[in-house]
Amino acid sequence: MIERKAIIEAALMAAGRPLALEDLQRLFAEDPAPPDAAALRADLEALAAECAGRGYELVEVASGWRYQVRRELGHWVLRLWEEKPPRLSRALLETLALIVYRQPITRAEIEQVRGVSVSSNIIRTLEELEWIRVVGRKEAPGRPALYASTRKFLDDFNLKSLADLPSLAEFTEEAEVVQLPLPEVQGDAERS
Amino acid sequence: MIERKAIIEAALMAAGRPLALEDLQRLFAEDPAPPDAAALRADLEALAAECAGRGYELVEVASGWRYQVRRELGHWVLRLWEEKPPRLSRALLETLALIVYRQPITRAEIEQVRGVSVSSNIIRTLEELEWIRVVGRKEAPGRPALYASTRKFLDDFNLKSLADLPSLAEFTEEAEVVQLPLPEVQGDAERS
Amino acid sequence: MNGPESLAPAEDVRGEALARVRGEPLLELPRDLYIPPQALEVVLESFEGPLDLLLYLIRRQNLDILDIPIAEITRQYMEYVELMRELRLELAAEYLVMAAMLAEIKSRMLLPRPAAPQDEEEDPRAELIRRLQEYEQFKQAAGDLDALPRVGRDLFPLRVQAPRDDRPPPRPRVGVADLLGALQEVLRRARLEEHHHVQREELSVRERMTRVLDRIAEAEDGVAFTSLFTLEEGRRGVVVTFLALLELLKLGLLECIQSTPFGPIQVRAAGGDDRA
Repeated sequence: MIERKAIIEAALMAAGRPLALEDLQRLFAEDPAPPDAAALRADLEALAAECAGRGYELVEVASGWRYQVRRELGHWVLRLWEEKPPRLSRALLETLALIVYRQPITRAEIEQVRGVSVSSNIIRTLEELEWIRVVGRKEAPGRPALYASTRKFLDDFNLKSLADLPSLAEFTEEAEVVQLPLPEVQGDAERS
Repeated sequence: MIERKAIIEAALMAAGRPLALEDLQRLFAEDPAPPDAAALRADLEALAAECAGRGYELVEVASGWRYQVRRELGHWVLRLWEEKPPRLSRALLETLALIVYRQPITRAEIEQVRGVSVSSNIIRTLEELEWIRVVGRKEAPGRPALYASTRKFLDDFNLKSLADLPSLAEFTEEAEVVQLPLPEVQGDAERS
Repeated sequence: MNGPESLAPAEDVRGEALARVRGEPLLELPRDLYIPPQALEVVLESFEGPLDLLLYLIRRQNLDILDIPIAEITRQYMEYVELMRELRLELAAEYLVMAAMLAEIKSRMLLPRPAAPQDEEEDPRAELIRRLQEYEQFKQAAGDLDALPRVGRDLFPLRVQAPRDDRPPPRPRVGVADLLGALQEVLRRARLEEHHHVQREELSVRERMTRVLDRIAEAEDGVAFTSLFTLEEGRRGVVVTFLALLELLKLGLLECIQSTPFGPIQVRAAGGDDRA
């Protein structure tokens, strides 16, 4: 003999959504003697009482009854979903670099240097990260937004001020300034 | 004091996927005294025992431990959903069987045994179900893909490993040339 | 369905008996091919190919797979193939290939055979039998797989509500070096793409070299590398300045100085104390 309470428990735990009393009644619709609302309610209360000391609890929410992780255990369970920090695309980094080094700058100006258009997504992501913000409008047709870096950007990049930013040349210094770009230039010239 | 067993129970019930011992260990990684595998295994066994008489059971499948509705109650829970689970076509099942029992196998090899071509749809469906995947390329003209079954296939069919698969039936004495994945087949295939 | 009895004894079964079923010689073929047309269509469409159809014909008559009456099975097989054609079912080419194979086996079996029957491999049916057995094995395996309890049909993993995740999303991990690398890449690309345009521009590299030298001459301690670029000139301007700087460095007219590790780079006129 299958216990009705076990069926209700199984249904609530597997449904993936809260179940109303009517949902539960529908489970037993084909029964010769389907349980009435009072009987179901009694089962639910019994099930809720059985949660004592367990990892889950049975609660009533707006759309019905639902099993959920016991509140005190929430932060333990959340460790299952430790998100990895997102990777940033090259396009995003290039856009950020231009905003940081050439601020204030319009989107059109970024596009001019990059040679490709800058997607709205990139601008939005940078704004959501709070690394850039609009600091004004350029006196030009369309009054385009001028972007600049934020204090949060400095914090996240471990900088005290923009003056702490290394220059481009410094980066190339590591690979010996003179050597790095020159051979390429010559190569190009020979080919053409 | 929060009981470790309750945390494990909550995590397993909310994870939405089977959890391996390593997943559970990671939950307690920041503990001053994290439980070792033996302790976790003991907890899991205790939890499995506590399922008696409840609407759910704790089982071990290929990727780890999973709470699921007790087998006998499955058809009750099925009533929660309007749509019935799709039937798998015979063509799909035969293709799956060949991949599972003969892996790694190419599509041409599957077609050879089945005597008909295998539609790309079937392969795609099996890949979308994440039951099969390409594990390599055969050193043959066209370098055809070699298919094998996945861990998700085992999970979804309630299996811990390929060794738990039902053994291939032998229909005659000649069938001994067919490679059987399991040794125990020989016994019940004895005839005359 | 294929019990031990169905393995026919080694005695002659090719005599007048068409086949032996459970040890009993079968003298007459079952005439049970008639199926109502609508049902027939369903049945025909349900075959998974020629091997499946052949197995069906053999199994439905309880024939021994090891000793198929080829002539009769071929006749029945062709009847089905014809029916499929009449019903305009999509007839896979494989069915016709099998028909040809059956016809070939049949004709080989009509050839006179040595008095003493030899090994199994002498039997023209051997390959067909092997394939039928292999196919039947996997047909069975497919059924066995389908009979296993399956998530979504028989098994329902629990989905107890997880707590809401209020944790802030993780920040991307990126450093100043990544930024600088990106900037360098932009400029490198700009240079490569625009190199051939430079000649057409008013801003020639030569002219820019002079201007850069002028600017550096004005400043005693040199100027910041980055300050040499004027964004208002656009991409081409940046490129031209960059090329001018490279030319000047190559010619040894300029040098780059970094006073502190990771400090800003200064560009100044060459010919200081460290040059001979």
